[in-house]
Amino acid sequence: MSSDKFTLPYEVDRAWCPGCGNFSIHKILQESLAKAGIEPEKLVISSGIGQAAKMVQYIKCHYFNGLHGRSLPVATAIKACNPELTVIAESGDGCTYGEGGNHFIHTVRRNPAIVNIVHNNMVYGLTKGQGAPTTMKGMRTSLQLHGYALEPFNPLATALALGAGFVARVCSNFRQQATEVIQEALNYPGYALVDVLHPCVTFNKLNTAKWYKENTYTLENHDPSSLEAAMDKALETDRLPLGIFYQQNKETFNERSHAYEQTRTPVCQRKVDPEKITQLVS
Amino acid sequence: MSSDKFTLPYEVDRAWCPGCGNFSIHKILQESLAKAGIEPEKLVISSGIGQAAKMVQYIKCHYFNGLHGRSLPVATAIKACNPELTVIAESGDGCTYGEGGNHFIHTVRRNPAIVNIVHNNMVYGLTKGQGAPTTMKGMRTSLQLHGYALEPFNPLATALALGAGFVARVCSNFRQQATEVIQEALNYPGYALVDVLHPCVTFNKLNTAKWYKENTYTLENHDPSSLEAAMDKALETDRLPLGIFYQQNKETFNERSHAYEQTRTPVCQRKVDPEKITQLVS
Amino acid sequence: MNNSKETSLLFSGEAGQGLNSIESLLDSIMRENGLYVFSSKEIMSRIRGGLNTTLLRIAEEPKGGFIRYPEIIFSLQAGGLERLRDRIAESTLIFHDPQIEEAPKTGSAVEISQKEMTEAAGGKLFLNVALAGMACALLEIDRQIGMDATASFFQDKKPEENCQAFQSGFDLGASLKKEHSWSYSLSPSKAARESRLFSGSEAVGAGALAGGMNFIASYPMSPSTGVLTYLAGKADEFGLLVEQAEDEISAINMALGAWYTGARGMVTTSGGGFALMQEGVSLAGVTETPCVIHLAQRPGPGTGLPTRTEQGDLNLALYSGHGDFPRLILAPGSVHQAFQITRKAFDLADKYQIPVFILTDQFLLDSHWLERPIDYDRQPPRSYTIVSDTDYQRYQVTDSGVSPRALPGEGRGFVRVDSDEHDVRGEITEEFEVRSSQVEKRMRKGRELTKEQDGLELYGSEDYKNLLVCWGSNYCPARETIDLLNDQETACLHFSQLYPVPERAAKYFQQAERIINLENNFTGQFGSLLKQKLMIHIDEQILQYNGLPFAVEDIVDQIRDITKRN
Amino acid sequence: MNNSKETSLLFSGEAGQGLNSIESLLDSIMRENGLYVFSSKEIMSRIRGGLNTTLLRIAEEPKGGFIRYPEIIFSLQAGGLERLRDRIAESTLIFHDPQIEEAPKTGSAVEISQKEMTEAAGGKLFLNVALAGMACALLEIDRQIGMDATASFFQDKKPEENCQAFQSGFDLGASLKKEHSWSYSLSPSKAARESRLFSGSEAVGAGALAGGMNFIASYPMSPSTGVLTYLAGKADEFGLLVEQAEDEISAINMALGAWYTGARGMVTTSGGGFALMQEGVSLAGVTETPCVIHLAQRPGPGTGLPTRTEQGDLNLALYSGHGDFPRLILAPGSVHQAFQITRKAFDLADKYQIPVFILTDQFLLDSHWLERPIDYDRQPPRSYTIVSDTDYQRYQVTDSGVSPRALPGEGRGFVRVDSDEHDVRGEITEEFEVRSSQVEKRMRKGRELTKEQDGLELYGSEDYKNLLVCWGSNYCPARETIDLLNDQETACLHFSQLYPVPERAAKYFQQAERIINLENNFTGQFGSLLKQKLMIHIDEQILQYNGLPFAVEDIVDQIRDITKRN
Ligand SMILES: Cc1ncc(C[n+]2csc(CCOP(=O)(O)OP(=O)(O)O)c2C)c(N)n1
Ligand SMILES: Cc1ncc(C[n+]2csc(CCOP(=O)(O)OP(=O)(O)O)c2C)c(N)n1
Ligand code: SF4
Ligand code: SF4
Ligand SMILES: [Mg+2]
Ligand SMILES: [Mg+2]
Repeated sequence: MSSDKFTLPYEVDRAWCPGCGNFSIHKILQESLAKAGIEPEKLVISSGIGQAAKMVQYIKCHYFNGLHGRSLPVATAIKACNPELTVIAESGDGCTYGEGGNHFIHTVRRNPAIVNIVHNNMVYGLTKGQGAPTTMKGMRTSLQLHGYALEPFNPLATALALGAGFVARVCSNFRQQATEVIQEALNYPGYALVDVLHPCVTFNKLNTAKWYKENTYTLENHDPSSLEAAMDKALETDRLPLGIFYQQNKETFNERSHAYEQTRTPVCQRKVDPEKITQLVS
Repeated sequence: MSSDKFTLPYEVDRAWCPGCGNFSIHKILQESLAKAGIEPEKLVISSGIGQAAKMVQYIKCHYFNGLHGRSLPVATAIKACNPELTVIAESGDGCTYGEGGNHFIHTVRRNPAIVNIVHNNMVYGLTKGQGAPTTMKGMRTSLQLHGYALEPFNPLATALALGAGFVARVCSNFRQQATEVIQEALNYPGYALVDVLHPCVTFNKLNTAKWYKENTYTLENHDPSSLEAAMDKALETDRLPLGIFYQQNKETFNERSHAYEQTRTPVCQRKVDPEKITQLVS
Repeated sequence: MNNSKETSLLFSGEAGQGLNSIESLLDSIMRENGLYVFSSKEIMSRIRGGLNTTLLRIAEEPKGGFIRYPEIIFSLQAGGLERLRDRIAESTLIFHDPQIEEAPKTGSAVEISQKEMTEAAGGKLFLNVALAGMACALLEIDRQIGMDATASFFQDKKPEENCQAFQSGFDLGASLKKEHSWSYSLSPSKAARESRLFSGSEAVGAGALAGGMNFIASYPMSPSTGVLTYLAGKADEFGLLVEQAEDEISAINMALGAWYTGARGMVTTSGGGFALMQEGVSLAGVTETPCVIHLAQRPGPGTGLPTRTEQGDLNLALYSGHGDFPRLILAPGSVHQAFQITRKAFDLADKYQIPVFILTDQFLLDSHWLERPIDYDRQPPRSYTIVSDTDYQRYQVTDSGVSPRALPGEGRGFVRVDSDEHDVRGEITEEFEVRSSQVEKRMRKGRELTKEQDGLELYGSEDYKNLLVCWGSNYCPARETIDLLNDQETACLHFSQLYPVPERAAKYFQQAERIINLENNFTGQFGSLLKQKLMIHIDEQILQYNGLPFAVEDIVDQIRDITKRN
Repeated sequence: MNNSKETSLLFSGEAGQGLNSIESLLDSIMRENGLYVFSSKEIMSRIRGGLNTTLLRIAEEPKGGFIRYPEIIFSLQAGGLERLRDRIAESTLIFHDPQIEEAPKTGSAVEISQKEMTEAAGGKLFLNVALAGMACALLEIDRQIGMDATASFFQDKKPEENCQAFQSGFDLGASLKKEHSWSYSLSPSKAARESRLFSGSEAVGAGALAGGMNFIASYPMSPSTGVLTYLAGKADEFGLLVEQAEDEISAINMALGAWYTGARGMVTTSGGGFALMQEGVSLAGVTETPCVIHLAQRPGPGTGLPTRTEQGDLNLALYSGHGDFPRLILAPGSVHQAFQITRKAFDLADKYQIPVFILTDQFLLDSHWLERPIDYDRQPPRSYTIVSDTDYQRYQVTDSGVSPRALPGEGRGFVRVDSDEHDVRGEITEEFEVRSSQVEKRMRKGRELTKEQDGLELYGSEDYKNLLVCWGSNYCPARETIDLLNDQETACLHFSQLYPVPERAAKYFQQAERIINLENNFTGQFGSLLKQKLMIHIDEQILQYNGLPFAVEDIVDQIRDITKRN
């Protein structure tokens, strides 16, 4: 059960700043994939654009590194057309909750069996430090000179309000927990949101490793089958709870879809029967 | 205090089906506007595209009848540039929660002082009856022949999760309550969401006037200052509560914006001082 | 049209008065009766009320163009005749109810009483069927054929009442016909009886199925929704996955995700929705993921006229997406072309790994044609994908520019696709040489594409002096124009492939003394493209942009004006 | 460039090694010292690591083009010289550390020890300043001027340590210079000392302020973000409302909302972001709401090369939005033009109620020029709006096509704006005549617009035979090319107005025997537009699409090749 099987057979220069939380997430991801028993040949990661989205380049797997904000629709379709693949949608907070916000809310409702890993550094990294939807009020950035002013986006509470079945938050600094949670998400049959807090050492001087240590705690004695308890915890912002907030099986997109009612053949393998066309047109 | 002042001085052919709930909403809106003491000359309604969005055409006021899904950014900017105007963003459920979903979630966070009236007929009316984000599971439509399969979008719970300060639901069939709530929303200083349930007699044979009568009830003994209570009520789907779920003043977009810190002059009236340009470039 | 081999009917009424049923019912009665029919509608963007019209051309030979002057008008709603004032000829027969509206100044008006007809028909709900019956009587259609068709059309919806209504109308029509000694009868044929009725939407949808389409994600938007609805209806039979996306951006990204797995994805949309897909088109371009985009045109800008027709989005498709990359733009003009071209679109998208556009419009999609059955060769779609080996490179540099496409999970290689500029392995690169070589590789596919020369049809005299150029849905009206002109001097050149502009088109232009460009838009977008690519000079333009399709008579008149002028 | 009046320096290193500080510091030292400076960078899309370069051209006269062969190279990071292999001439002086990388095959290499330099400078953090000091010594810059500039540049960030580092580098440079008897000295001038340093981003931003811009909503995207950041920094001083939108769709809709109230709104974006704004552009077109769009180009398709340069989005701007409507596309080529044109954009957007585009690119925006102060006439922006009366009609049909624009809340009329086709009052219409008259009204503004003829500049001999055509940021390199060719046969025609194509351009082409089109894209987009609009024949194209700006030497070489060939 080695995470090496996801390591590329050649040296890669990972285009992140030294000390960036993305390096830990890289390790966490490869480990949880290995622990979940996934084979690289059956894994597709769909990503958007940003520092987080570069992850796919450094893992031995199939990937579709698409547009900023659009990792989810691509991932949804991949899983819908080929249910035999393990599909992850992975990108940054800006990508997933900002540009891609509409897909986020509707993907939750759709409930495809994919894992959505969101690198949440509470800032726009690749474009050099503007505020992100999750940026904390008051943080000064290159654009928000007097401090970021909007209400921070609460991805967990939003996902819960929309009926998500697996909602979790981890932090790159707590590797073991993060690995376990992502492994769990990989085993969950449905849309699994894992919001991964991580430090951006270059542009976020507020939410540092130290800050995460002081301002997070692990959920304990928490009942992940209770929506109210999950929502209560999700609305806590004083210190941020880590762990699985909510877990409840729900009908997935493919299960609901009539396309898989009569046959389980993946859509991508279905061929048209010329006989039926003849009936249509002649 | 007559709602006639919002009536156009000539006959208009309202392009709705006989019996459509939009006719009631039209009356409700004119009445609540009049009761809130608003002058037509100071009122702008921004709308998208759909049956609901046609409303602006039938009211004596300024309007910006823009694109499908985009009523909110237009409304936000209008209010931001000219705070002296009363600004309403009004459109259908598909327009606001579907195509415009990303603006919906981020406008809540931005909290501009506008009223967002969403005509929720749980269907796409103008395009002839496809499922909308709020369509109930199982309803058959021209596209969803086996019944609509996605988890219905819960606008109230979502808005609450995102920190909205005024969240309400009314129904076109209960005119007095609807008028009161919209009047309250017009007086609320911030983003006020009013989701207006209404029958679409042509395409929604499930959520009829009778259905609304049987499946809604008025909130009573409810504390609109409690977020938990509001969220509990918002998550109820057995019978849908009507009324103001949550009301709590919050700093508005203009209040937060540094553009209004030094001067209250509307942005739209600000002129550049050539002296300052000289300093910049010579 | 004063043509003894044809009759045309126009019904005017409000949304909700059952014009669609009249159209469908009469379409099938005519077929049963062995007469060709073409029907077309112009409707307002509302569900009830307003003023819509449905035009039916019934003929001994297939017809396919919109016409200005119907022979017989039935007006059901106040304001209808006023709105039709420019479409009434001296010879037009007009059935109108003086209780509802005045008779028009021109044409020969015949009074009918809606009240009486409604009573005879058995109620308001049945008035439309009575009108259909009346029309049948005027055309000397066999009563029994009409009755049978009515019974089967309404088999789940009060068949007896509807038959009775049909009868009542037929009786009235027959007695009026006798009274006025009108004669509109046509000779039926076996060929017509063996023909099939298609709408443009159905033909596009059936073509997609024949092309192996098995995934569609779209967001409703007139006039593109018909294809989506049609395919939703075929989903179970053909094992399709049909998804209503939350917006158009999602739709095109889903379609690309589908192709990535080896499925064949499609989106159907209209101008405003397509505008939102532009970044996705560029994504298809850079990742070399195939994609088929059905772009159903309607008049813009902005929301424009949602339920009407225009050919205004060619430029949008042609230049959609940022950056340079190859694409193919096809524009069928008939139901046969719609089927064949849509089918071909899937093949070429897969072969070249590019976005392929099918440009249609409201006129083509919403009209119905009784046509000979479509030539279908039963060839299953060819797949161009390969099974990867461990050394697989998604963006291998090849002479043709096409890199073999493998699928994730099939084979031992990895399929690594990137929207950033990438090297052969699909990894982000900032090497200048690699960038240049990948740009050149992609663009080489465009050069290869020009070999797929098709989609050009000359109609009319080979010795033409005047060449009428048209594309897409102007196919039928333009050909009919040539027939009517019948001057041995004018031919029409129809393009169903717009881009790359077929190179062999040049020779047709050389021969022409006068090039007349026909387009349903303001600026003559295709004409501009021809100017740019073939360096030709366009002498005259016939343009229209009011939301209506071209009427054949109008084209004829304008060409006569032009040829008279100089 | 072997030119006695100029020296050029190139620094190669990774992101995080302080190349930006070297650039800014040297820029200001050169100005203080009375030398013109032009600096330009090419960087990778990452925050730390990779390999970037910064080029500085220091000269007695203003220079503005990118060059292939710098005179002196400082390489700080392994791989730097390998990456620069094509940019080293025999005469290039290269400072390199043999511990880090090998000396290149060409050029004259001088060994330095980064370790020693770092120690002398006082630590890794200060190595960049030491290099700046070294460069100053080589150029015989006054040491005190360098020290003072360093102290003021780092006034909040360890000024003493930085000065000490500067000294250490200066000392090393001075001793090497003496040892090798290099001579790179230049004569300072008062004019240079009185000039101002601008980046393209600053010039666009300042032009927007001069144009009365008071609202900007945008979403970050390289290379457009510089303008947004600049304006955010000016927000308090100028009373601007600056908002980071949730996406580009929101941004452009907000900008339209702002203009609707009478504010002057702007968006700044790049290809992929702009692709998402297309429907909004169409909305501006149909509602006749003014809008200014700064489109900062970078190489596509898709995500492409985010931090690099290209001129690939002209077609996207030209045909953006569905349907036909008028627009104006401007493309400045210098900081002076960037200021004036952006300013003018606001005026013309308001005057014609249309979307106005400012097309720039990464090269223009991120480069710095020391230039004479901008001519600014202190004229406050003119407003074209009116105060409405009760009978106000937003879409009044006028000869010019421009309907007087009133503002909501000002005056007694109602401002009713609609994205559906509308009548004069702004109400939805389905009348065919009204539709046609509104289309024609809107398009008439396009005709009027052609009167605003500007944005065309000929440079070089009036008796040219060869005409080099260029637009936007190729202004400086093309002019320098003409200077270098100095053949009396070649002139350059620069367009800063791309659309409508200035009509008076035609006469310049008539005279040319050979038209050479210069564009930083694959297909020659502007050349195609010229072909289409002016029916000219383009003889030769000089195209580049690797992500780099044109180097002046490369243009010269290619023109010489072309003129030699035939
Ligand atoms: C349509 C579009 N808009 C904007 C961008 C520019 N862009 C690239 S990455 C990014 C933000 C990245 O932030 P986030 O998603 O939080 O990722 P991070 O870099 O912080 O990991 C932006 C705005 C883009 N590539 N495409
Ligand atoms: C970009 C875009 N996509 C799609 C459409 C087509 N469209 C017009 S209205 C509508 C749905 C209307 O539904 P809703 O907002 O619920 O309003 P209703 O008609 O039900 O009141 C759609 C999909 C459009 N106008 N623009
Ligand atoms: S900018 Fe921040 S998120 Fe990006 S690589 Fe550097 S530290 Fe990590
Ligand atoms: S379709 Fe439905 S929502 Fe639209 S007007 Fe008719 S009843 Fe009302
Ligand atoms: Mg981030
Ligand atoms: Mg609706």
